[in-house]
Amino acid sequence: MDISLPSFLAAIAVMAAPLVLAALGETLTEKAGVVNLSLDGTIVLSAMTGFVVASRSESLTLGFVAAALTGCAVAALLAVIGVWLNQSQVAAGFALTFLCRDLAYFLGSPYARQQGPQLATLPVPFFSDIPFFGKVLFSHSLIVYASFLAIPCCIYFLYHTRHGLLLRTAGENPEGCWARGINPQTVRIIATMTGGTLVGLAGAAFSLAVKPGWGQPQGCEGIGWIALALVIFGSWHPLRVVAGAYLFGMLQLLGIYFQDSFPTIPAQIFQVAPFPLMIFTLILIHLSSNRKNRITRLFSGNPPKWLGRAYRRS
Amino acid sequence: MKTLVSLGHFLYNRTATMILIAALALGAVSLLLLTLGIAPTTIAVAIAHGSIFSWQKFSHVLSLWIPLLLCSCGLLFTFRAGLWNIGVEGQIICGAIAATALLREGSFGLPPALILTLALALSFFGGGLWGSCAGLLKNRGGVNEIFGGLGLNFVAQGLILWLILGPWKRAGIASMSGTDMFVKELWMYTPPGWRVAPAALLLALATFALTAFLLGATRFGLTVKATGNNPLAARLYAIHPERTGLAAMAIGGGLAGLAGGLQAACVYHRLLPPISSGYGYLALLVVMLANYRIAPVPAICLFFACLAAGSIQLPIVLQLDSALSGVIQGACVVSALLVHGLQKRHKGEN
Amino acid sequence: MIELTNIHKTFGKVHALTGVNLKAEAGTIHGIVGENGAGKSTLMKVLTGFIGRSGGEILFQGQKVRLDSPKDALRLGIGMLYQEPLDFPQLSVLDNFMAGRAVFAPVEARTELARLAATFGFTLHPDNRVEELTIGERQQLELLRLIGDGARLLILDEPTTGISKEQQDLLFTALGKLKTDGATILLVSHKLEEIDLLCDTVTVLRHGRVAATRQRPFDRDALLQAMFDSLPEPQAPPEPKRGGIPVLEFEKVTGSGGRSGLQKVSITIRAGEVVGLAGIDGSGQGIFLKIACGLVPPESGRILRFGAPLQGKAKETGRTTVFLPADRLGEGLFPGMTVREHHLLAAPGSALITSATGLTVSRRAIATHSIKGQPETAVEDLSGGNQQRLLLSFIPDGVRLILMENPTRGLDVHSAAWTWRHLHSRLHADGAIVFASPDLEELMSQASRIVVFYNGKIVLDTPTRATDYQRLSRAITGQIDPVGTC
Amino acid sequence: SPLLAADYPFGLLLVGPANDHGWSQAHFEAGQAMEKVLPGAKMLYIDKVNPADRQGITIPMLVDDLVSKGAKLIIGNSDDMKDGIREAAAMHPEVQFIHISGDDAITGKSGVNLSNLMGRMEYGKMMAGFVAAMTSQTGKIAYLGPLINAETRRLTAAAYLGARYAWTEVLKKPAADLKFKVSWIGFWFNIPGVTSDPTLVTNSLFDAGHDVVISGIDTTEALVVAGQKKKDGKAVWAIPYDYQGACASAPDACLGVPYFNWIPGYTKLIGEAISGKWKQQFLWLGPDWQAINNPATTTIGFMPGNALGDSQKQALTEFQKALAGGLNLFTGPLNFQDGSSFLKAGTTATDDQVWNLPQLLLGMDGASK
Ligand SMILES: Nc1ncnc2c1ncn2[C@@H]1O[C@H](COP(=O)(O)OP(=O)(O)OP(=O)(O)O)[C@@H](O)[C@H]1O
Ligand SMILES: Nc1ncnc2c1ncn2[C@@H]1O[C@H](COP(=O)(O)OP(=O)(O)OP(=O)(O)O)[C@@H](O)[C@H]1O
Ligand SMILES: [Mg+2]
Ligand SMILES: [Mg+2]
Repeated sequence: MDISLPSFLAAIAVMAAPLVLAALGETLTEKAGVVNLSLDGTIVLSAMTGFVVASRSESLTLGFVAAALTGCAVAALLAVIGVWLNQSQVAAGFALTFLCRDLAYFLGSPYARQQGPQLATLPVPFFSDIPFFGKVLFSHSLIVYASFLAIPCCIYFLYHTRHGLLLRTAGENPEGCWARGINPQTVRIIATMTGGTLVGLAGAAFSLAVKPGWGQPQGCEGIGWIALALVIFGSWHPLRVVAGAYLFGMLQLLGIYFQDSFPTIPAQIFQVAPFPLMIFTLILIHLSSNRKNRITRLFSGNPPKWLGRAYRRS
Repeated sequence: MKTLVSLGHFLYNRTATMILIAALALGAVSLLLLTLGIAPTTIAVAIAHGSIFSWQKFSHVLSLWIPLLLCSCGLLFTFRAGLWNIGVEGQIICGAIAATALLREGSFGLPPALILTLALALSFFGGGLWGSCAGLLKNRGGVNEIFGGLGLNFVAQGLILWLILGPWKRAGIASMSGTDMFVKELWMYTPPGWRVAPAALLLALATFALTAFLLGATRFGLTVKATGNNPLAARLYAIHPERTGLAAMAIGGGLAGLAGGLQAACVYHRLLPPISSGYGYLALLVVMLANYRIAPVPAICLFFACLAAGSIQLPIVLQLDSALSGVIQGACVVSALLVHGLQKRHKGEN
Repeated sequence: MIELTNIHKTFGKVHALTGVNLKAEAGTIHGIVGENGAGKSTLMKVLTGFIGRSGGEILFQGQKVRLDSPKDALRLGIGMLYQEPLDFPQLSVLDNFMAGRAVFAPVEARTELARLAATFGFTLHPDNRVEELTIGERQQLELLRLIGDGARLLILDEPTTGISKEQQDLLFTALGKLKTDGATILLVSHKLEEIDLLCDTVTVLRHGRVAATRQRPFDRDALLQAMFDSLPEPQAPPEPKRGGIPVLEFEKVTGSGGRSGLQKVSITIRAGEVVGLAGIDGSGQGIFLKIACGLVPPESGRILRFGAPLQGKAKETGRTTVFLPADRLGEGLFPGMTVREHHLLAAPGSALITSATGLTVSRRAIATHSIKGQPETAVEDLSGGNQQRLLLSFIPDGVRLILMENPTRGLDVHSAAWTWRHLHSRLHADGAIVFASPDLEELMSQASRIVVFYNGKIVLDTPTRATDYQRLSRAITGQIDPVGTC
Repeated sequence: SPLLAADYPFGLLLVGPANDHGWSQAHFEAGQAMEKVLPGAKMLYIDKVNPADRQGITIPMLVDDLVSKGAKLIIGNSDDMKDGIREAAAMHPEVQFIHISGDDAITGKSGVNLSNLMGRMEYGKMMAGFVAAMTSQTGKIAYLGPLINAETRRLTAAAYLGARYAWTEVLKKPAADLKFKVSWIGFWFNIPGVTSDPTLVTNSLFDAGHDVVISGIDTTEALVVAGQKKKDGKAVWAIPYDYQGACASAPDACLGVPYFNWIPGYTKLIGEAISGKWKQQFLWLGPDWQAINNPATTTIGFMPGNALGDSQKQALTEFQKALAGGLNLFTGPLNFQDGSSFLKAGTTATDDQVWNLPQLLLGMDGASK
């Protein structure tokens, strides 16, 4: 199969769009010190609500809003258990993952494999005609542009706004946050819900744009775990996390091309490869960054100091 | 007398908590069903009919209970050691692969019981090996065991597919329906009218007893508990926290592997791609719902197995999707977390 | 300016503060002194609303104020430099400077930081990460932040622990300047020379109560007397034993941990010695003990135990050496497990364990160590003192080296005496006891040799007989130039 | 004179969801139709019969359950169920079994109470390949394959033969200009972490210049992607599979769908069972050439889609007539992909040779194993 480079890159951009949104959402959550392990289920559930609401109301906007609210609601439940009640965030996340996934299959069953609305491609006038970059960056649907925009927005928010700074302080040292007159609990709950909203959007990005439709399986199962791994191994920096997301998209695509390029290797190898390959690439990066050489230090970064730890005032 | 009273109090408190959790979870699910216009009672009746109202159904439930109990026992070890073993699915698969490697070769003219025993021992080692891998990744590389386990799950998934479609493919045509069946004499004995092999049932019960014994009545169990409790202090007692953690991962993986071996040897009589059937994840929920304690695990496994088996009736009788059983299982765990958290808060510990 | 009346604070069952009154005037520096655990930090945190108070009132400029959270305090211009730095190590200096401000203006903040730093003669690079700064620089940053936020009442909790002489001078100059500007400063310190140098008034806390309030000039001895429970007549210290074989040898050992780490420490401890380690918390004595028992590997230097190099393996530590940490629940015990289970873990024994196994052992240990608890009591339900007795009961027979942090903390006089009798009786003919203690009386009465740590170094190493309370308390607060053994 | 039972419950085990708009739904709807066609017949069904969706699922257990509910005949609709159905049939000799897509009735691995039923989808796939080649502007056709086995090789080859026929015999273009690419995803539907992502594969097939994708998998990703591209103004098409209504997910990009209609097969086998005339058989039914979309008579149908042009539709009708008239595309000379000879000139393939096709054919690009 021969394919032009711009088409290849454009395909990566599209496939990675939901992953970018979800991973950025989780980055925000974890920067505030909360681990939301429910991503995989949340994505499936919000993909379902997004699809069902959009097709029943015939409004894509409502579909996206519903999916975002779903993600936000699941995150809120996690925040209640993991932040407000100081229970294990990991346990809560696990339980919610499975609850959400099965809830999506149960509630969504009547709508499975129905024709539904989908987001159209909206090439940006003029820009889409630029050679190379026009195809790669400016000939997509709105949600892909949103995923592009989310990257600078997220970085800007985290590193160049007051609330972004507060969010980071809550994950770094809630006591310090409290000493500066800010309630870290509130910051953490809001950050968790904001992150959840982005994850919800990622779900809708699947069911309304990237893999339009709903069914069991929808095809977005498993992505949540990749997003979670990306955040850890992307060292909690949005840019590195996003780079990982695109790397995953590329691995998936390469798997398809390599199936042709290496006919002697059983095709199954390439079909199965992207998920474990991604996780092990990340683990490798992680392992090598333990040794302090300059290149791998690029990838090293530390978790927020209070990640996953509850805070309560004496 | 005093101990009796305090025991009574204790049981009363535990029971009250359990009832609270169940009421919250089932209440929420019922509410959901009512808004969908479905009567929760009909669902309950259908599930009960599909699980406990006949011996045949119940023996089906038991056949689900066995692997679930085995995996949960394994998780009790790892949770005790303070580790999140999310790689259970991969460990089940590796156990099944190890057992198949022997069973597919036939009986070599040896007594089938011997071969089966050997195969199950192999499955324990296969799963244990996979569990140790996650443990090693954590100890040596500082890789969070959640993601190490997840990565290994995917690898195991790839491995089993490759074996089934490649080297171990069926005579003639490779098929996703799995490898060729093992020879009949290597099927574990199932009496007529039973849907579960008595030997497997006994093995599961024995494993649970052994788990309870090891964790509750041996120095090793105490060591594991201490490690999970406070790895920092463990070293003062000449306990090697990393080694203990690795041992827990190996045992946990081994028990999951045993579950996989049993799936191959007495449920499917062959290796097939989805042999792990999500038992690994379900077992995580079981142990969380048990609040990481040993005693409630068999009962919760039974409850979950009834839900899983009974939910098959939902499409047959009510044309409803059977994912509802998963919803109930998840809701139970979430409400357990809520109830325990609220209780702690009420006591002022929060 | 600020007045605290009848302040109470309890943590569960612990009464940290009982009826504390304190008054500080504008344009003055008010010192707060007291031994470890006297309640100084707690009082200051109550004042900023960082922790809630259990009772009492706070008057600010004559007005009763709520002060329920740091937010209230900041609004009133009360700012605090905490004992454990409450900053964000992974964030930049500038981010730390700006965190919590109502407006986000990095450019303005950068110039403001530069201006303030220049005023006080500090050098801070706004883009450095805070974890790369020294403790002193982190304090400077916090101080500038507080001043930048308009704090008029500044609280400094032990600001000079772990900072260099130069930084200390800079800090004191800054404090002087602030005082002249009319700010109020509350200074918590262990170091009486600082109090002498800076303070106008001083309040001594002891066991959560005000033990004394003095105006300058201060009588040093009277302050010490008020700070430490009692300065009883020195008992006859144990005879120093000479010529025993070396049990523990440190040669230029450097390690990190605690506030100051350990810096090129050399010492030889011989059989028959009971060595008391003195010093302000975190001056190096804690990490010394951890390195000695093999829990923490040293960064450099050579360590011999019983004449052989230390391998740093947990197994070895078991039979010949024990370590009893200060943070009992955090480092020494397993919360959620029972007394009996601890006894089982501490002593080798049968592989099988029933509910009866070890019961007699545990009962006997409970009896001989007068532990107020049952074999089935969970350790976190024991009182602090009983947790310590429990730890003591783990010391197996035949142990040659006993390493302890705060061996009698929380024990009443009676059981402290018992404990020491017990410990002395356990002293192996070829072994030694090394303990760290904040309690001078304990050091003087139990140790045959006293080693004082300051900023990670040994500043005094003396037979107990050859020293006295005054000399020790001065050494502890760094008033002796580093010298070798006398 | 059929002795119709007053009440004849039969069980249907579906591998996927009953509403999958694909393989399982086609069976489900045929089962529903039986209730009308055969008086007294009553369907009991269980869907998602696979261990991934249902823990510890085994066919014998489900058969027990259905039998206890009165089922007198059980249908298993997946190749995966082969072993289970065989086992269940041995356990319930009094119950009749129909296994779809297996061959136990030929190989004699099972008792007489088990028959096999399959449709000659080769014809459907030939028509799919035919309209694909007739429509393609680039001459590059792609086939989105599931996993590699004899059945899928056979169907893929049939699609290729249909396309080649259109290209060389109807359009009179040189065979070498026709590119036919097969890309396997690894299973009948997408399982993240286990299969390639069909959405991604289809996208890259289109990106690489193929303009018609023929789907061999059970779900409709290929058509959905084609629909998306079509909306963006690209000239691309897709041909879904399995289910008559499959074009619905993107009608404007759909050239048509080759589908299974199980009604005739069910009617025959269940009808015989009801009337006590059951005999073991291997039933491999083809299209009703007289009325290819007649639900009562045809097992393989081809439903033209909205995107199929009029002239192409015309050509398709001609092609169907030719097939009905005995045109056999499995006629030599035909070579395997590795160059070895499959059929000598003038010979035609036997059913067995087609059923057990060992390799793809020369001219097809993609893995054979
Ligand atoms: N969060 C807490 N929970 C329980 N007890 C506490 C807490 N904080 C302090 N305490 C207890 O309150 C008492 C006073 O502690 P505080 O930190 O005020 O002492 P301090 O005078 O500052 O001592 P140091 O000189 O060591 O800093 C101590 O007994 C301490 O153990
Ligand atoms: N968290 C707890 N739960 C249950 N009981 C507790 C708890 N903490 C302490 N106790 C019990 O309360 C009693 C008083 O404890 P406290 O810590 O006040 O003792 P204390 O008087 O300070 O003793 P000591 O002098 O030995 O430190 C003890 O008997 C102890 O066992
Ligand atoms: Mg203090
Ligand atoms: Mg006490």
